[in-house]
Amino acid sequence: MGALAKLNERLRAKPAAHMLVERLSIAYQTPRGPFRAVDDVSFEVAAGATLGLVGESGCGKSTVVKSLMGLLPEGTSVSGRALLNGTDILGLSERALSDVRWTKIALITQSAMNSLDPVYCIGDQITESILAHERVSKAVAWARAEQMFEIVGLPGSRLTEFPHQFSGGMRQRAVIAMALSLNAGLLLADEPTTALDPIMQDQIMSRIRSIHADMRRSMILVTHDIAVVAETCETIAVMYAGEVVEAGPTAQVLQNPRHPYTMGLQNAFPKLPVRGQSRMPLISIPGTVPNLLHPPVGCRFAGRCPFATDLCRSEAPAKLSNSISQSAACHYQDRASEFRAIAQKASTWRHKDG
Amino acid sequence: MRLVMKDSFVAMGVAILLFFIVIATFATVLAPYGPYEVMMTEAGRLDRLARPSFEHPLGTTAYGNDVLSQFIHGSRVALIVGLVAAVAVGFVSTVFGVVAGYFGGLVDDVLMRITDVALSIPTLPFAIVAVSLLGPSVQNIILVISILFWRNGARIIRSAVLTERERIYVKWARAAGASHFHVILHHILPNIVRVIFLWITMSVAFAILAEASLSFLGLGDPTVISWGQMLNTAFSSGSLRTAWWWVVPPCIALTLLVSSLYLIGRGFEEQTNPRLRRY
Amino acid sequence: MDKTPPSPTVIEARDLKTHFQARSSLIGALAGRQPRAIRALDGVDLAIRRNEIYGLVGESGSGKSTLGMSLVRMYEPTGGEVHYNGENITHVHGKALKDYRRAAQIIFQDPYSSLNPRLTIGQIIEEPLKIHRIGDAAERQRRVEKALELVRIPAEENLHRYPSDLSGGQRQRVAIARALVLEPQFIVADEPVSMLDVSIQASVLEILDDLSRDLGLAVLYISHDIATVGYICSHVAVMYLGQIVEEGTAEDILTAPQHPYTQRLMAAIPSIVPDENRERVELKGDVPSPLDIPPGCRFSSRCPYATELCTTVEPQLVPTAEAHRVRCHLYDAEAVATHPSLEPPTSQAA
Amino acid sequence: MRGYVLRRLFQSVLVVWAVTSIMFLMFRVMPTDPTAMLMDRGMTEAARDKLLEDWGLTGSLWDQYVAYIGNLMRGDFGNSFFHRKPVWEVLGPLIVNTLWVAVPGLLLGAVLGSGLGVLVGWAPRGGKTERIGIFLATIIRGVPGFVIGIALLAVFSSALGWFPAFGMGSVDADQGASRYLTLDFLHHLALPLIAVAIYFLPENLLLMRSGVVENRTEDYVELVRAKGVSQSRVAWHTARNSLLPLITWLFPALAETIAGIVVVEIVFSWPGVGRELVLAVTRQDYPLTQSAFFLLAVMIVLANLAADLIYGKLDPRVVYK
Repeated sequence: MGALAKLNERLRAKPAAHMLVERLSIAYQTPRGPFRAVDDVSFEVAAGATLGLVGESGCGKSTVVKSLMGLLPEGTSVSGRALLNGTDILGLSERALSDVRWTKIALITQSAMNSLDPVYCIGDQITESILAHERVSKAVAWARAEQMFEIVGLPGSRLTEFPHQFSGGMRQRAVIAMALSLNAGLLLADEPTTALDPIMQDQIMSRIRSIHADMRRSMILVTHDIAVVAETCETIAVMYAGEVVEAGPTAQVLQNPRHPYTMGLQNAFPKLPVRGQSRMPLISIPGTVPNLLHPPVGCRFAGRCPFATDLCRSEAPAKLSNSISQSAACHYQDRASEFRAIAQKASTWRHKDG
Repeated sequence: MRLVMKDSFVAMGVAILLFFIVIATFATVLAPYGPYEVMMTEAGRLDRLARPSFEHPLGTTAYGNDVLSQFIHGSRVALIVGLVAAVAVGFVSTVFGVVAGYFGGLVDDVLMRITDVALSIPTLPFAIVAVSLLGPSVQNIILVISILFWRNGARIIRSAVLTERERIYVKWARAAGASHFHVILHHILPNIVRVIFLWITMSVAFAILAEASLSFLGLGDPTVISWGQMLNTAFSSGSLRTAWWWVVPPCIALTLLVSSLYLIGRGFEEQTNPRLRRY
Repeated sequence: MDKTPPSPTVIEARDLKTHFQARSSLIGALAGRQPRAIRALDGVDLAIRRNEIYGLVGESGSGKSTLGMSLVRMYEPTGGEVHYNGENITHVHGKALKDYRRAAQIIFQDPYSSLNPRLTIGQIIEEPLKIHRIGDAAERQRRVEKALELVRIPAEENLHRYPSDLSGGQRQRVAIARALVLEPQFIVADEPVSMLDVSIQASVLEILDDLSRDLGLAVLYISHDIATVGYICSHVAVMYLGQIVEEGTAEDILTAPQHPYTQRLMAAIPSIVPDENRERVELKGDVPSPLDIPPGCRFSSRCPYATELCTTVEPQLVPTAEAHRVRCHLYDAEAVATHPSLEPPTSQAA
Repeated sequence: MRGYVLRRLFQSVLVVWAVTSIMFLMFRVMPTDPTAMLMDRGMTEAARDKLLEDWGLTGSLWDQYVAYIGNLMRGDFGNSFFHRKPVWEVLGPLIVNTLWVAVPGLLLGAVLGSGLGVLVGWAPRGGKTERIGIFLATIIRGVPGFVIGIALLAVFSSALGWFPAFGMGSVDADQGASRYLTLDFLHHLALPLIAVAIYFLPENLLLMRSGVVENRTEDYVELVRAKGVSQSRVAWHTARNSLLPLITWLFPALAETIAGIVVVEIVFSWPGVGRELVLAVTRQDYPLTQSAFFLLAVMIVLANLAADLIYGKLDPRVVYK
């Protein structure tokens, strides 16, 4: 058997990973005090499943990804656990991390020009990750890289080219090829299509879905686009101001949201019209995200929530724990269906402005 | 500005700079003797190369001058050359940098070709030749330094203007019908002030270094004492290896003064460059 | 609304072309090499009426921003004409240009760098009035407050704040207020919400919608997101490589797109209610460079329906219904008749 | 690629021509009269005329200019007043001496400086290593070149007596080409070389450190780290990318660095071009001054040319047209 075939077999044998995040809190140190980017977040990704982590800018979703990869800036305080196949990977030393990174968790970053080193050819950058973890020759690593290029639909001959010679869509594919190179059990996709044009976004997401269907790796997809999650992920966790406010099976959460923020997000999401059907107006959520240097005492969404009561403003609802069924961090979960009906009216959200 | 001052290095730089400014301002009061006053021993002989004593805290030179007095007076030349040259350089650099960076086109092309050539002129050799041809005087030294350093400043300020010019509010202002003058005055200059200030700080350091080097090489203004000149005299009289009290003070003073300016400059740089900022 | 006679046209582009010269080297110029032209905008016709928001959709490099910039004369067009209230302003200069600049305003995509960080909100909105020397201090103050009121930002507490104190949505509304303070008749909104969070996009779109209705503004709304266009636009044009490939009412374009490119663009929009049957053709390659435009139909290099005719003969915009035009041989009766290989794709909504 | 090199060569020649012309003007237009210097040497009338003619000092400014450029192109730099022999014979060996100090000194400074720069750049922000590194580099950067020389002399020559204080070789040393290979020569070379290296080092360190700090938060570095490669590999990526701005920055700085070499040559009495320039100025040896200056300028232009070509090799984004 050739060296490449041996390598492929060894990598194919890797199982999909199970990831359990419990009570993860992350605070960045700033001159004006700790910035609580992530607060008591829990979620679970079953082996071979996909989780969509959705939220708007500054909600802490990318911070979660960075913490799992051990990429937080030095001095950041992290608490909680992130069990990868039962082993906690938070707070590992750089040396210990190098056994986790890429062999067990691989990262698909967004395709801005900067995600690839401009002075090395793409092939070198992919083989670098293979050679760092597998004792194979450079030629074998290169052959493996060619196979990965094939999977993402790029000709292997272009491995010798440099990032600036690739279009945005091709760079994104190259980043995906790189993430696949060691067949890690868990893929973290951090806004993988944000910088791309709509058609390219769609083509890349289709590619990611088909790769996932083929390889059945576990995946966490981080995005601001709930529709992308709806099309890609089995479960969803909606983040707001550093917390998970609602989680559960994607279809359930999006069809019958229980948290007012999820409802508002749906209202605000632009949809294509369907001929002959009247459609919902686009409604924005009033107000602004609270400053996480000084988070409010009660529910963090209370300042923008049309249903907020004094209880919401004084006492934070219980944090979500890991559960398979749909759950929301809201005092009035039981009144969700009532809220849903009112939330669809634009006037509901108009009571305050900021 | 307040943020820059928070940096302890900058604070140290400012303190050192202030110290020398005070010395220079009150030089005539502080110095116990005239810089070229000849000291005599009680026996009526030239008091040459005397070790530090109560009378001459830093000893005397090979020509019987009081080192401390020369040292105190020497600070004046350094600061005057530094400040005057820097103001001249700062002004010319800003005008050229803004004009070339903002308008681009022919002015820019010409300026860039001039800097290409100017950057191939070896600085100190040019200064040596020019000062020796013009005649060694403080004014000429300042003139030569200004001729040398405006080009670097113009380049730096030009590139700052190039980034500012691409700001969307600048585009918007043009689309709203604002004149070039309005855009430069309201949108470009206020945003590059820190770069200009940084450059002026660095120019002071360059100018002081250039003057000291010229004086050390014997091309300083012979009528005014400077630190470089003190070292030149020590060097040419062969006392470099023996009379440490004569050599060490100007060496340390020059290093401290120039370093203090670099420390201040660095503080500014860390603040002006968003990619170096910590938060 | 359909019953009222059409409002007068405010801004009109006729066969508008804006080409840029690729910078050539000195030696190249001496050798007599022709500098290559980037055909960013290549023959666009478009008219926007009072009270109307006209949507312009396309991907990056399609020339939609160039069109916006050319209409407000940030670029001087290299061909064709721009008419403002019936007056040809394509090449005006000096005072006439300054007058036009007062009437035509632009709002940019990036709310973070579109406001000078060193000025207060009050100063920012007052600036256009100063540029055009309008009113005294008190009058300007009054107008600034009125403009802020139009974009629903309380003047009192915000006049003396700096842009860094505001959220992205608030900044974008300040940018709109700055455009409004001159009481323009025409506004180009170049991707005004694409950098904002989804939850606040609607507030900015709503303001644009209200303004166009209440103040009688003509608005060109540029976006790469075809879904948002449906909410505020009455007409939509789709651009590809410097040309309009399809135009019509928003209803028609969004529910029954005809051009293969528009159809693909719509299919690319993910939906909250996933539709497994949604057909998605993989397009070959990327948008060609505007330096190197393919012969024939510009979309032919990527079009799944392209035939030999498409790669040789450039299609024209042909009407397919009332107020609906498509630049595709498939909808050109004459072309279909002579080229049996052309097989129209089924429309999305069909 | 070849076309690019040829074009850059052509540009370099243009720059040299421009610098030469500036120099020409400087010497003729400045208030000091060169002929006065010549006459003071007490020459006969005929000898003076001959010298004036040799030097192309007769005729209009334009005629002089044409003659001057013509001479230069023929490699005729004229005769030194002081040494009474062709300038080329005087300067030829001195160039070699200067390069002996300059090239290894600058290389040493650049390598050590950028190496330390990477270390300081990767040190924790606001930590001890970073603060001490920046502080020392900034202070050393502020030390004038002659002070570095004096300090080295004081410590290693006077106090410790490890190295000789001046010159290029002991009095009895071999004067031929083989002298450069003797231990005695290296013994003399050490201090000036170290002085040049110290002079050049801080700028490199600070620039490299800025580059690394700017790069280490870039997305691509994050991805490299995520790949789980060794820390030195990650540092190498940032260093490799920081090298590009470093090169574009340092070579213009060469014009100023020459200043350091000139004073170092003076302090250590190292017989190089820079020292000869200063001596020639004080002796009013006008042809020699002009030529020494010309040589230093050519060195900078050549270094710049080399930098451009190296940059093209290092940055794949550069396209040669």
